[in-house]
Amino acid sequence: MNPTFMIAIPLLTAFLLFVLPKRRWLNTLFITLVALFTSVYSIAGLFNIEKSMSFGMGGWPTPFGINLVVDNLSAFFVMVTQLSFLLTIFALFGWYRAERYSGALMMTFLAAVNGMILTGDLFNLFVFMEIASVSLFALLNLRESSGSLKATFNYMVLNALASSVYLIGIALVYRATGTLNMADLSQKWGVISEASATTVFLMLLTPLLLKAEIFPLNLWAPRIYGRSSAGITTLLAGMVAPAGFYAMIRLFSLLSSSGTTQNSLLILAVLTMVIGEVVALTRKSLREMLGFSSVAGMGVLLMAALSNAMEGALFHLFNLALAKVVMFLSVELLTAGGRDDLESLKGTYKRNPAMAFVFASGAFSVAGLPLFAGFRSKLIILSDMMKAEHYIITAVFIFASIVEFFYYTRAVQHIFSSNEEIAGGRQCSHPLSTLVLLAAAIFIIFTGIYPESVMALAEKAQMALTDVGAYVASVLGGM
Amino acid sequence: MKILESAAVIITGIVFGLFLLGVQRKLVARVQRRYGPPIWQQFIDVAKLFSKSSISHGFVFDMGVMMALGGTIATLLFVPIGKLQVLSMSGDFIVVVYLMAVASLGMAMSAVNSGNPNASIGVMRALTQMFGYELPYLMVMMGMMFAYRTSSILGMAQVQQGGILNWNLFRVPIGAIVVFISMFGISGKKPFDTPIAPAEIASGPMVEYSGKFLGSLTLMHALVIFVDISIFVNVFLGGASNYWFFLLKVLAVFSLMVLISSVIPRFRVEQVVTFSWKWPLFFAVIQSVILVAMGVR
Amino acid sequence: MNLYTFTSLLLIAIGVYGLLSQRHLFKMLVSLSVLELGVNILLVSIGYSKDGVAPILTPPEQIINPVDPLPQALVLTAIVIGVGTTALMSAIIVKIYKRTGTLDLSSNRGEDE
Amino acid sequence: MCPFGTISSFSFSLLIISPLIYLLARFDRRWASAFLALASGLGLYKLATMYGEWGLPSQSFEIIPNVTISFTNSPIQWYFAFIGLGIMLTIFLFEISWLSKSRTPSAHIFFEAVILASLPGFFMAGDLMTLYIFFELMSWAAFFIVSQASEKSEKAARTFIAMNTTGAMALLYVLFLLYTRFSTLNIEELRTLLPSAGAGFNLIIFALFVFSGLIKAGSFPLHTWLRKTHGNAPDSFSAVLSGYLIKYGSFVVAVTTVIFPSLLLFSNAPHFMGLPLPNYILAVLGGVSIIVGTLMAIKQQDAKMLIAYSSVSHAGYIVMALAMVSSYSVAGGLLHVLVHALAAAGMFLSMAAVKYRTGTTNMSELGGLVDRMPVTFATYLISIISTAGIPPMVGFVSKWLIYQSTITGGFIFLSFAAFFGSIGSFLYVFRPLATVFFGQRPKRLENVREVPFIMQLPMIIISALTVIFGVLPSIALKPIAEAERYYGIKPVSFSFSEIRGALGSWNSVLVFFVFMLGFIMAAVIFYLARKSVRVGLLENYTAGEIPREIINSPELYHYAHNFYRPVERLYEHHPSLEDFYETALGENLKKFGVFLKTLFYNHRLDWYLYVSILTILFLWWLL
Repeated sequence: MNPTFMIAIPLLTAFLLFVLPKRRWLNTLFITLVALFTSVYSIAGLFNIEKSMSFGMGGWPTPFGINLVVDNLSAFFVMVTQLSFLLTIFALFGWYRAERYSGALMMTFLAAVNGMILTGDLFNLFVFMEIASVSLFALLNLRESSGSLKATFNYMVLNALASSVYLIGIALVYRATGTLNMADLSQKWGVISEASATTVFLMLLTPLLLKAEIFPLNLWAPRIYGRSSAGITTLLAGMVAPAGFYAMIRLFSLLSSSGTTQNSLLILAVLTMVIGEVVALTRKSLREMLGFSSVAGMGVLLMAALSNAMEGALFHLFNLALAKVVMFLSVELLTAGGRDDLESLKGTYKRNPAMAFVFASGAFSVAGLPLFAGFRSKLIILSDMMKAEHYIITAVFIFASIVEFFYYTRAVQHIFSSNEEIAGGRQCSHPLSTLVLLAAAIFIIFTGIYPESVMALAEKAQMALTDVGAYVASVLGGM
Repeated sequence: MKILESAAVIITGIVFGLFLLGVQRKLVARVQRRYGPPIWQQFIDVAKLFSKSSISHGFVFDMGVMMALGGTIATLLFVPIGKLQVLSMSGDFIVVVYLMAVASLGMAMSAVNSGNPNASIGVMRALTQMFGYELPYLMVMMGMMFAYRTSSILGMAQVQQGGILNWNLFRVPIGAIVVFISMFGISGKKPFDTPIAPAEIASGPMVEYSGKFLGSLTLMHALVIFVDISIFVNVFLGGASNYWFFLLKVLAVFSLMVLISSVIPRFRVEQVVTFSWKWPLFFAVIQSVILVAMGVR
Repeated sequence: MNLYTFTSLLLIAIGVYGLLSQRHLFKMLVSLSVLELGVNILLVSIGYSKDGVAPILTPPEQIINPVDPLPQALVLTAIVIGVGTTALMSAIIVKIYKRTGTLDLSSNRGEDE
Repeated sequence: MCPFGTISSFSFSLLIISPLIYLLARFDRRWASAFLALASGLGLYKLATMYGEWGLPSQSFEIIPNVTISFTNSPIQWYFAFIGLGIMLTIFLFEISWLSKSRTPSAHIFFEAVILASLPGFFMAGDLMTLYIFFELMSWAAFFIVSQASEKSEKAARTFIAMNTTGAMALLYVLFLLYTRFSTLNIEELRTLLPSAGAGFNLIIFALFVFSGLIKAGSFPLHTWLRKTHGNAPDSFSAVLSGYLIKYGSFVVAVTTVIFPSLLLFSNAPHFMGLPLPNYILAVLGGVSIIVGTLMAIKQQDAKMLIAYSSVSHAGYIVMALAMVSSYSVAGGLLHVLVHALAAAGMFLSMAAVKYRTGTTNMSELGGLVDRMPVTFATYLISIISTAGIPPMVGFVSKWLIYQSTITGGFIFLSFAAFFGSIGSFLYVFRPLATVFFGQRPKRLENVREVPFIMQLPMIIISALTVIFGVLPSIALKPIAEAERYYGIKPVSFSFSEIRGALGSWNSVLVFFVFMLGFIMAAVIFYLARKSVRVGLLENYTAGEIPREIINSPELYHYAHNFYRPVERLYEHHPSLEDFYETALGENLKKFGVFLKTLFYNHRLDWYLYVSILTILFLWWLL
């Protein structure tokens, strides 16, 4: 697949939307088609990637110009983000018509996230990160009803701060090595002395940790999750966080870092997980609970990635993203945008049984119940972590899983409570959204029973990640 | 042959049990400086009860009484009485103890089904009290069974042969005392007569019985006392090879019990439990620790 | 350490201090801009070499002491992005003011905690 | 065709068609229930044909390398599965009619189908991962069934799932410990591999297994979920919970002590009275469980909660017996599994029948039902005789075998606990008998009828089995002896009618017939005497002394509330583990969460700085 399309087509669409007639249904249809196309294109491309490929932009030879890299890893992540995006678009179809601005913003956002994943250049990564953030902020504030503006403001300030740190990091890297190309940098990384390497590395990591919602840089996240509508939260949980995670593990594999750095990040990941789960236990609002749970999920992923369970982490990322997106959307449709505290959710399955089922399958997948996708990935993570002799961290992970299982079953129990009479009749959501979400839920169960297909992808992605030589060769090979 | 022996055992149990009850009335009377009824008074009473009309409160009321009497008769057959050893070859102590529980259950069921709250309270008290006295009893027996590697009553009687000093009474003195105290509870003697307590709850479980019901329960009571003391005699007093000698031992133990109980007041119901769990249980555990640690000398 | 680097670090420090000490939203925005300015100067200062010549429209053989052009390109992009962010944030501040009637970050008015 | 394919396919096909069962139940709940009864009957038949064909290889598929979903057939597993399926069969029969009282019958049946499907999968697991997966499935399905009954039961179900998940996760952890060490989770292979590992490793494995087993079995100190869950579950499901689900825990304990040769593993550990210390400690926990369960059961006001605590006590017996790993104790423990399955199912079903007709199980609101519900009464009576361990019923046999072991081993505390539970059980089982079935009948219960025949049938089956196994325990002892032989324990010795213990032997048929003989003699004496006059319950000794208006209100005349007040008073200020777990663990965790939450809800930017600095300092200190 040609990565240029993945960025260019959405961007083009964003501009085209202003040229097209001002019809909401037309806009919606247009962006839906584009999302569908990019998704199909990326997924189809995923299955015929033999080795990693680099595409130089603008006719520059690779270490000097910007390049995009497609290998199994980046393609895997593009697939995840594309699926999240597609699900969001479809699920909100009929309930939330895209107007011109939001459609354009969403398309820009999609292009930026794809760019974040596909790029092979540090500065280009920064640019895409900023575009993604700006379009996300704009989306967050587009609708008057959406949550706390102050939370958004805080998020923006933090984001700007973290980006500045990243820029300083870039300055330092460039001064020391004279390159910003990731592959080239990985060759020249040894030039930097160890102490400065750690500093620079952490500086580069800062905005990625912020995007990937790792403690203490995730303090902004729960409020955004709790206060925003489903569209935004799914974009956050299903796209921004995975993209940040991708950039992080890419840097980890390309740039060697000290054991202390890895260990402290591991501890941060564990802290993220534990804090997220324990706080989620106390939240009464379902969206906030899901928000904290997403944060905790990112902690789990980073923890697994740093303790030799990369394959499981990638598989789990897929499951988490899918389940989270599905849950956020089904909560939105279940409550019809209304109150979402546990008490008021009692017995809502009578109102919208399909969405209740979808929520339950997402919840059980994240909680790691057998027969659901999340169980298989957790199993692999556990097994690999144990093999790497991380006994204590595994125990903490297990503890977090208990807490997680508890609050998810509690939420599902409330939704399926038969002890409450619910006012009003059935309020089914749009048939298309129902159908798509049901398909996603069934896919979750299917993956739980036959995980081989997704696991094979995760395995290939993991191979691509560890094979730094091939990555570097594909980028610099043309020299 | 077995059938004849069984009949002999049952008749012995009934006759001697009723005789013991007569002895009890006489002894208590003498202690209280009364003249007392004749020793055969109980025979007269039972015969009279069976000939009188009676009141029933339903099917379970009848069946419970039959269960009570039947269970006791069955238990009796497992206990060796001198040389009369009908089924005592398989006379496992645990089986005997639990068979007696069938009788108690039957009686409790029947009494509660009378619908009288006094009966319920009485049964509750009986069960509570049983919770108290059975534990020390069983703990001592546990030590004995461990030490002798047998749970057969006959087996325990046989190992004590050869002189009075071989009796478990002297080899296991603390245990003997504990079991002796527990026997007051089993036979419902003062201070362990809270379930009956005529002054408080109008004879408790017995309150609704009349005629043949009361007759059957009197028989049962007589048999329970006989079985109980027979076990004690077998386990602690070396049993007996002679039928009459055995009965004599039973009579002696019973008389001692009656004499003691006739001068002791009644416990309150929770006092029974606290007392039993405090001293007898303590000594029972001590005894079984000694038995487990050192065996029998 | 040359003057440019020093200046940029000073600006960054001022910006960070401003962000942490100010409660007023616009003051925070200004601090952020100062911070970004500092970072941009830092970026430019990387490519700086004393008496250097910018390699624009100069034949390659005449360049003895060239200035690295890449940081300058980067800074251009960064400035554009910074402008975009600043504009968006000002819009949000205006919106906050409209809704809550205050520009104080620490006040809880209009918040549904 | 390999007969094994069928037992795994039984599991899987039932799982796959469970949504169809849901639809069938939407159509007609009776057909769904009957269908499941038929399915469990089919499973029973399949199992019966598999008796003796031990250790057959099974079809399996891998989930992670060397870890498979696979099934095997060994005598202990066969035995547990057989009991489970049998209990499920009776429950489904019962529910054909009972479901009309359920508010969500279709969901109820659906989740019970999941439970039925997980049953052979769990018990016949050839691989520990299989065990875990079905363990979780079962907890999850049970969780939803329990939630359905009432508002209260939702909270109860949450307690249930919290504790069971903790147990399951402990199991998962131990699985991976084993897996990293031996790269296999096959039970048979682990059995031979474990002795090669060190004692410390084995101790951790043992402790974690026991932890998870005790939670599942509802044994001290992790029994606290039982009261609420059993007491508030839908009535017929309480029977499943107690009759069969807590046997999952017994099975895990059996795996730990018997299937993994714990005596061999700890042969170098310190011993107490010839028993390795880990085993002894487990047995002591079982003993404490007996005592705690007994004492707590005595003071319950609700019949179902009372039976729940009796389950705690019986779980204690099973744990204690299995922990001792001697010929008699293992036989006794395994037999006790059957005993308690039958007794608990019998008791809970009869209480479900009572509630079906009267709408309550609060004992002081009931009374005098013996004339109205004779079959229910008889079932309850037989079940409690078995629970209390009185001879003609099977309960006595298992207790007798357990005593053989505690006494010959010279375990004073364990014997004490066993006796305590046995005598205490007289007290608590008698209470519902006295207060529900006997005594004065309140006016509003005048028109209560016996439950329909289809509900009586399972109760009759259970009672009949209790008696049959009581008279001929050799039937049940046959597979048990087979199991002991299979796992290298000296099999218990018995013949058709006689059981031989270490201390003596007894003849179950003889005891039964002597008892019958005694009963007949008593009946002859009784019926030879003059016929008695039948009178009503209100006409009794005190009738003349109580004003008419009070007598006309039978409730006032029924002694049921605080039945064992004198005993209860002795320990009314006892510490409560239930509270401890809820406040000390649950509430404090929540408080901690609320505290952590404040981290995330602060607008001020300098706050972020503080948090970050603190985190960095923390990391610095840690590394």
